[in-house]
Amino acid sequence: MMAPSTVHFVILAALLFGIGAAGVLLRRSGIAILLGIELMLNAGNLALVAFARQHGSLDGQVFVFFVMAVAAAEVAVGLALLVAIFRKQQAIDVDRLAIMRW
Amino acid sequence: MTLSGTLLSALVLTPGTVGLLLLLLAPRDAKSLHRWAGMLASLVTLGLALLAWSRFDPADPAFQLVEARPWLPSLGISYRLGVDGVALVLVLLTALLQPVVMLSSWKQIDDKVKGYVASMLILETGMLGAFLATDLFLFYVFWELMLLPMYFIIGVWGGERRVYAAVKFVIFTLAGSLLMLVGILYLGSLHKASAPGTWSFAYEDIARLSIPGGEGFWHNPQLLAFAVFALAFAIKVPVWPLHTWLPDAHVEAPTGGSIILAGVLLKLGTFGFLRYCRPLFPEAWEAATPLFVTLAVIAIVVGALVAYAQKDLKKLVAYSSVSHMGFIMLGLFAGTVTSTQGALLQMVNHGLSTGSLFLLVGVIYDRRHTRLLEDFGGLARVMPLYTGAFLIATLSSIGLPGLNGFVGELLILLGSFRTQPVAVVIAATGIVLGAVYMLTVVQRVFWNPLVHEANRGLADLTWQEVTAFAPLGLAMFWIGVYPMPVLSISEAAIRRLIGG
Amino acid sequence: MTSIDLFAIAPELVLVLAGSVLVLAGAFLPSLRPRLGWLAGLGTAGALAARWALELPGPVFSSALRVDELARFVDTYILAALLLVLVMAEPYLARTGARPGEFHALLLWAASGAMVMAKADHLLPVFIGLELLSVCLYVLNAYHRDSLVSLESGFKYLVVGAFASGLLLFGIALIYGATGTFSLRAMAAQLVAPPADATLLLAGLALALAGLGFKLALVPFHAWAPDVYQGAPTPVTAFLSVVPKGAALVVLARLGAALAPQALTPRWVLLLAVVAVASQLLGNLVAIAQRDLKRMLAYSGIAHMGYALVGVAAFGAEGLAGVLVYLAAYTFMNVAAFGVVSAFSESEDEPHRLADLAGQGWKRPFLSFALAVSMFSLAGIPPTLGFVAKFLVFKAAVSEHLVWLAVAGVLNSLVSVFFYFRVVFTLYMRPLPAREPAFAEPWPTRLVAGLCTLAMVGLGLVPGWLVATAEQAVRALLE
Amino acid sequence: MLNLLWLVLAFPLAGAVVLLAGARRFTHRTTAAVGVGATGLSLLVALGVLASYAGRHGEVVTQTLYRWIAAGDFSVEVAFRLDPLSAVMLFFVTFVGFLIHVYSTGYMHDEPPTAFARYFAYLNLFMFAMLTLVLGANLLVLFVGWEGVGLCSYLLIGFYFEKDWCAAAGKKAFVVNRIGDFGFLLAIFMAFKAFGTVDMAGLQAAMAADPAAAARWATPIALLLFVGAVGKSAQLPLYVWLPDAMAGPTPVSALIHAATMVTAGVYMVARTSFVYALSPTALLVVAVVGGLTAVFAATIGLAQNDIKKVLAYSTVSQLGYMFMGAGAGAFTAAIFHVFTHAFFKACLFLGSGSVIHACGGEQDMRKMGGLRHHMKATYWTFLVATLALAGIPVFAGFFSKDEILAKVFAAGAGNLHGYGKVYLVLWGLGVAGAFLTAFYMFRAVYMTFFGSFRGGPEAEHHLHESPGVMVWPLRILAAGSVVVGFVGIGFFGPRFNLFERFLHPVAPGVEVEGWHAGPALEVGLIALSVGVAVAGILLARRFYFGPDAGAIPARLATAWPRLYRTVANKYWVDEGYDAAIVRPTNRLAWWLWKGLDTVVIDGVLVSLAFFTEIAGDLLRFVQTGNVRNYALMVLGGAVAAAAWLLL
Amino acid sequence: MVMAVFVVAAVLAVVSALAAVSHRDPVVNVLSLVVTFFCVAVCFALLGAHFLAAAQVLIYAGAILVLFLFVIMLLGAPQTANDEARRPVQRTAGLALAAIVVVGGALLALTMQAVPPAAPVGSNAHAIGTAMLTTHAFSFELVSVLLLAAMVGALVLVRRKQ
Repeated sequence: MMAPSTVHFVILAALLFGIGAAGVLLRRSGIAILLGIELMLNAGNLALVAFARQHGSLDGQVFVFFVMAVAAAEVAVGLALLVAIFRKQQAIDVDRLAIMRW
Repeated sequence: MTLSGTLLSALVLTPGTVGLLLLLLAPRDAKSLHRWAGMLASLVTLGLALLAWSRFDPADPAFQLVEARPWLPSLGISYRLGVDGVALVLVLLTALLQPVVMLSSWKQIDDKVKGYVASMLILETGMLGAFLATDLFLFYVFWELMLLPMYFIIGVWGGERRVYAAVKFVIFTLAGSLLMLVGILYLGSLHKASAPGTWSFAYEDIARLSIPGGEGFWHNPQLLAFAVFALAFAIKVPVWPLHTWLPDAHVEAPTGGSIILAGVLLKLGTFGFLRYCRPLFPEAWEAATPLFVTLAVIAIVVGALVAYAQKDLKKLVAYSSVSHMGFIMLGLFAGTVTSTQGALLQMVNHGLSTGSLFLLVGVIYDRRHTRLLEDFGGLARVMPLYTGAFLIATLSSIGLPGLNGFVGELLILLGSFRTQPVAVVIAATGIVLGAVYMLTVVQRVFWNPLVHEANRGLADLTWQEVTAFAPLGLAMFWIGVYPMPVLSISEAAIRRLIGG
Repeated sequence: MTSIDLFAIAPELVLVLAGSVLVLAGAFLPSLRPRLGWLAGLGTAGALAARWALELPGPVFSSALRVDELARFVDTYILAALLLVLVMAEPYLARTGARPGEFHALLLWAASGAMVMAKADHLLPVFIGLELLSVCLYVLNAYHRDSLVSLESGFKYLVVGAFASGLLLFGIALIYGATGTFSLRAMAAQLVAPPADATLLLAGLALALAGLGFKLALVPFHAWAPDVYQGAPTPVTAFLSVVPKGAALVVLARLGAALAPQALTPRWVLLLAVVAVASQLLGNLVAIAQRDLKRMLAYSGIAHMGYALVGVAAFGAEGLAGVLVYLAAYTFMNVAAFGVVSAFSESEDEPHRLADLAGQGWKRPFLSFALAVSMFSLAGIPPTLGFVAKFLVFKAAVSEHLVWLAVAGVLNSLVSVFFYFRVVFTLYMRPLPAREPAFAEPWPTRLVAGLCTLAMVGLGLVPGWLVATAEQAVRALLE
Repeated sequence: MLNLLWLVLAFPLAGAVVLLAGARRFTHRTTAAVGVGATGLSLLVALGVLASYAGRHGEVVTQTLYRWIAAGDFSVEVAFRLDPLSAVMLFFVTFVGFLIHVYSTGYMHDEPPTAFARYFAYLNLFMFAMLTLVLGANLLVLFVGWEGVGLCSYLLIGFYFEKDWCAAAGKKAFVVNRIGDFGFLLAIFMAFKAFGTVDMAGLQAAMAADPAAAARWATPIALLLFVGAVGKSAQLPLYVWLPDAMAGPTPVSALIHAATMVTAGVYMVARTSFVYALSPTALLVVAVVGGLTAVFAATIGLAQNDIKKVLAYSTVSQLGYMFMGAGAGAFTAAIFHVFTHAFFKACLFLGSGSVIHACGGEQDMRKMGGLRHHMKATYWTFLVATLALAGIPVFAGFFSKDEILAKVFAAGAGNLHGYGKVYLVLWGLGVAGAFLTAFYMFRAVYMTFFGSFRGGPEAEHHLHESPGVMVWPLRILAAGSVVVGFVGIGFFGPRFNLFERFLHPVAPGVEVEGWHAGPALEVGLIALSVGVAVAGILLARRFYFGPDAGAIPARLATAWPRLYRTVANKYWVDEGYDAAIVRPTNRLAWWLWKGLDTVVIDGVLVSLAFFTEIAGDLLRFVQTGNVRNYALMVLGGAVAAAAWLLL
Repeated sequence: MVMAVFVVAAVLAVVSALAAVSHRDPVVNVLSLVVTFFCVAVCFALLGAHFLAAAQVLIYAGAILVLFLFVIMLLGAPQTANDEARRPVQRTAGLALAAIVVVGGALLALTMQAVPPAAPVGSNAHAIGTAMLTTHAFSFELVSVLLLAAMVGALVLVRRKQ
């Protein structure tokens, strides 16, 4: 049995990325959307690490570390926003957030 | 000498500067200050124009009193002014009409006077600049600079449908000029692609280029470039069938706006054809001649017929412009020196005659607040001076010998007959039709019984109105009897432009 | 890390520190609150001064950043925009009673993020700078948190923004996979000869384009813009409409310079061109249908980034210089427009209806004039800076044999006349309504409007310095 | 003295300017002094000039004032040319013009001062224009005068501008003339294109120098010039304006629409005879149009009741004779008829003016009658002029008309250019016309001056002879109608025909070769034409004189009602033009405006704008407000971009 | 062996990711995501990035997702109604696009030449730490600003009015 190659990891990353994107696109819940985004970022991370190994460089791993921080920041603000919206609307239904359109 | 170095700048910038200063500094309600400032600026401009004339050497076909300052050197753009015979004639016309406009608006415009005067002055800078610019970029800037003041003049001080007219004016004008911008860019890039490898928009540099031709239309750069320039100018002229903005703009514009519009703005189109299309794109010009001659002839005949169908005096005069501008286009595209000279002279003539017709229509509109032919009749009885003035303008417009219009039309048709005999034969019917519709106006407005009581008490021309008309009327006679001063200014320049 | 490195990022340091001070002062010195704007301004001015006082060392921080003329140009642009927005924000804060301090701090931090993006020579600072900018803007958009509209705007920006970040990240990963490095300089060195198989690289570029396209609000990544512009506090909208765009365009330019995608496939230029034209078309067409000024300006912004993208598509010294000038022009036009628009509404919560402007041209000549000039400039009418900018990008297109792109651009400009001139028409050619709206004309708004007008007309008439600076900046990039 | 030629024109022009400027202040006396004075001075100078010219027979004297227009290779000067032809015209224009000015001071005396001044200003201006026309040394200066007289005619026809038919008549005159001018202008263009000059002498020289080109261009140029002449001289089919022109004051009709302006067409043909001489086709066309007009107008004259209308149709008819003569190549004969016609037709019009004046403005002959008792001088002068017009020997018209008929017959008999039969038919028409002329003129005389007054007692009470200023011009003109014919007696051969000898150098005429009328034939022809004239007079006497005056015509009218109505309504030509040209043009104009401009062109543009707006309106619904849609677009865009780059 | 671990981790990651985005209960979503992240951490480890694997578990599973849970509890575990299907276009297009992304990404990965990976650079935290504080010092500083901004921002958004 051979060891998994970069290709395998990238395919997995693509799968996770697609699933995350589908979550964003298909869910009405704000929280689910944020989760989907986290999943997308994680997929990116996976790809980065896979390529880092491919190229034999550390930069990819360092990048991933920073992405984690970024993701944390985004989540913090995103959740804060959801809380603020919930206070105003008693819901976090994205479809109801469509006052402005056309 | 030092004066010569800045004379044209002074000429171009004086009105606009005064206009801006008025806008920024003058108190809002000092109406007579605004009026007098506008008048004074116009007169100073006229003086400068005359001074330029006195410095001008008619024998020299090149640009004179040249000024050139770098502006955007890395793009080959410079602030370049220069005057040749063609430009000088039109500059003089502009400078002459401007005080007339100021006078015509003296009483008529009583609301937002400051804005009006400033718009007019800035407009004058745009017009003069467009005539005098010898850098294509600068030309374009001045060309567009005319747009905004005119938009305001029509839109703010105009008649009932002013907004529609103003927007139509803007859209039409921009539709042409924006494409022309691409054409200008293309010419500049050609210069860059040619030997020196630098951008340049200087007229003389561009004129030295030979623009590649090609098969068909879409693969013929010269024809395409010509087309975009021609479109911009054709809309301005306006060439049939791009003319429909004109009647609306004229009808809705205040008197002063109509005078300037007819008197000068339209000339920028024909000026553009002569100054840019002809020398820069000789082969394309050749190829397009049948088309434009046909359109010119259609404009002449259809314009006249439609004018004949009008019930509104101002609209009628507007359509007559379409017809008259058709003559000018015919003269330009017929391409002989004689016809081109005629076309240039006719630009002046049309400015004078149609300008004064608008002036006079404005006079009666001020008094009666109607322009419908059916509301008048028999005015000769109550307004003899006015009748006389109108008659002179009419006769000038229909080309009666002894007045200016005749000389222009004659030269156009005579010169065109060599190359475009068929077109001339059809165009000459325009002379008949011109008499038909203009004399119908005279008959229905001035002759016939005085049936409307409202017309009985109409006052004749005031001294202001007489003063406004007088220079135009005198110029009509002068050019009709002795047009040589005008013709001799431009001969050399025209020969150079058309390579004759 | 050397002292040179720190000097090189002195402006960012000043901004970040000033931001922190503002937060602290806002929290602990309530009496200072009304004056925090001055402090923020001071910090921004200091940053600006620092940028011009200190020399440009080129690559710093192990080549993570490149502090060159291009960076200076963009810094100047961002800081100038920030200054104007700060001035503009004063009446807004006074009117809504929103808390200063954090507001200013977030603006300053966002600006510093944008500045980092613009000088990053490495994809890591690009990504983090972009996130810094985004996170600050998520909050700022929702800053008026009593208003659901503002919250909605913040949330929409966040969802689409984070989604686009995900795409960008994946794109970066792919680029990394193709080249093995995040350093743009190293990529350029590697790509001197086009690689045999550029699939990965191009896929990465497409995703990166989506990420940056979101910031630029290019079609089809534009959809957030109208809602966010409309809902966000007006000063934030003004900031949002100019600062991120400059940063993103410069990143795009740097990416283009490093990866030379136009050399990889002819389809790249065509892609940009199509996106540009689509943005222009959609922006202008839909703007016609808008009656809310902020929303209209959002669509107008979409169209304008389409024009600017023409310069990127044409690339080369001319195109990029055009883009830079375009950014400068766009800043003045948009800030002036938003400044006046926010003054011409009775309260921040109401929609900014076009109809409310009726007759104001003669009632409030100064602000109206500024608005009119900015409309003309947006429409690209000479002698305004907007015209010069359009001229430059179209010139680049023609010069690169993309005449059709220039033609499409000018035709779109024609369409835009419909709605830009409608504003002018409403200002000057409609009568004042019977119930005259009570608009205030606070001095900061007047100041902003005046400065922008001066810049639009002055630089429109004498664009030499601006153009020369832009050209110099681009030279630094392309050498 | 010859250098003062320009003064002939300057005086009337100055008079016109002064009068227009002072119209509001001048009294009748001042106006009369200025107006008549200017013409008088002009006449004096003209006589002086002619006197000093008399010695230089056949010479062409040119006076160049200044270069008028020069553009490209086209150049033209303001120059005047005195040669025999223009000398003749100069003489009678100033002379008749002066008399009519004098007459007008009496006729127009009831007008208010302003109108009076305006009238004389126009009249002076007319003199200026007519003299320009006559003296112009090149086609362009001639054209200036040509249009100038048209303008004055327009202004004077519409002098009573508050009457709408007067205003309409003025416009009609101008417009119809313009149609002619259209041809004239084209002729000028063509001449310039072919020969590079519009100068009379230059053109003649150029045509002589290049016979091939001359042969090629002569016919089109001549025909186009003739179009101009047809308009100005009221020939078929453009004669319609002249009868309406009678709406103007009667002296104006006398001066402009009888004596001078309308003959300009004939003058122009003679002036450019060197072109016509080269073109048999053109000559034939001229002759045919002239001959047809002569008879056609005469038949209409039969049934008119307005005294001025009768004279107007008679003018049209006489102009037809002139063209017929010119068309037979007898330019001098044509000009001779112009010359004599000026005198007797002016006399007739002024006489009719005197009658109208007496009848208080009434122009309908059915309301006149018996006036010879009340106005002797008018009657006698009118009668003399009528006899002249009818072609009764001794009177001027006899000589000139007979000369024309003789030349036409000669052209027919000599088979000129191979069109002999046509010319013979024309001659027959001419003779028939002579009969009709005599008939309708004496019909007028009988209806007006004989019988008893039919205008009611009130009007009869006011009948009176006109004042001296009106009568004396009548007398002088009547005298002229008697004597001027003697200068051109052709019967005794060319040697005695002073007029022809005088004109020969400039308008040599086309010789009919190989045929010469013997004296017997000439006498026979003369006898024939006199015979038909007398027959016409007698028939008129039978119809309109005596107790049952008018009964026979009335019977005839009832017998052939349709014919009568057709003739009385002038063959419905005006109505025909209205239906065939005027109304279709109106409709076309309206359609071009409402249909083409408004619906088609503006429709296209407005719908473009409309679709733009609609597109915007529809596209904005892409903006659903739902953020998930936005994300979808972002992802879709990214996928599409990647696909585009990779596939 | 390695391959087996990878396959198990990958399958588990995908399954739990599907649960994370599709289940209606937010708590289930979050907990599923924890599983996914844990599997990703396993992958990191397989790739030699042991430090990152640890960080992934700590930061993501330990911190971020806990934050999610807090918020969910704070908001009372809101559930969305079962009308997700009401937007057929969005649903279909979204699914299709996601599928395209997946398939496209996989195809893209397959185009890569099976180049043997370079020698592992070792997974020592030291190397990463050094890089972070030297080569990437600037980004490190910048991220601190970012976190500060996020903190202040979050505060601004949820702080109760005084």
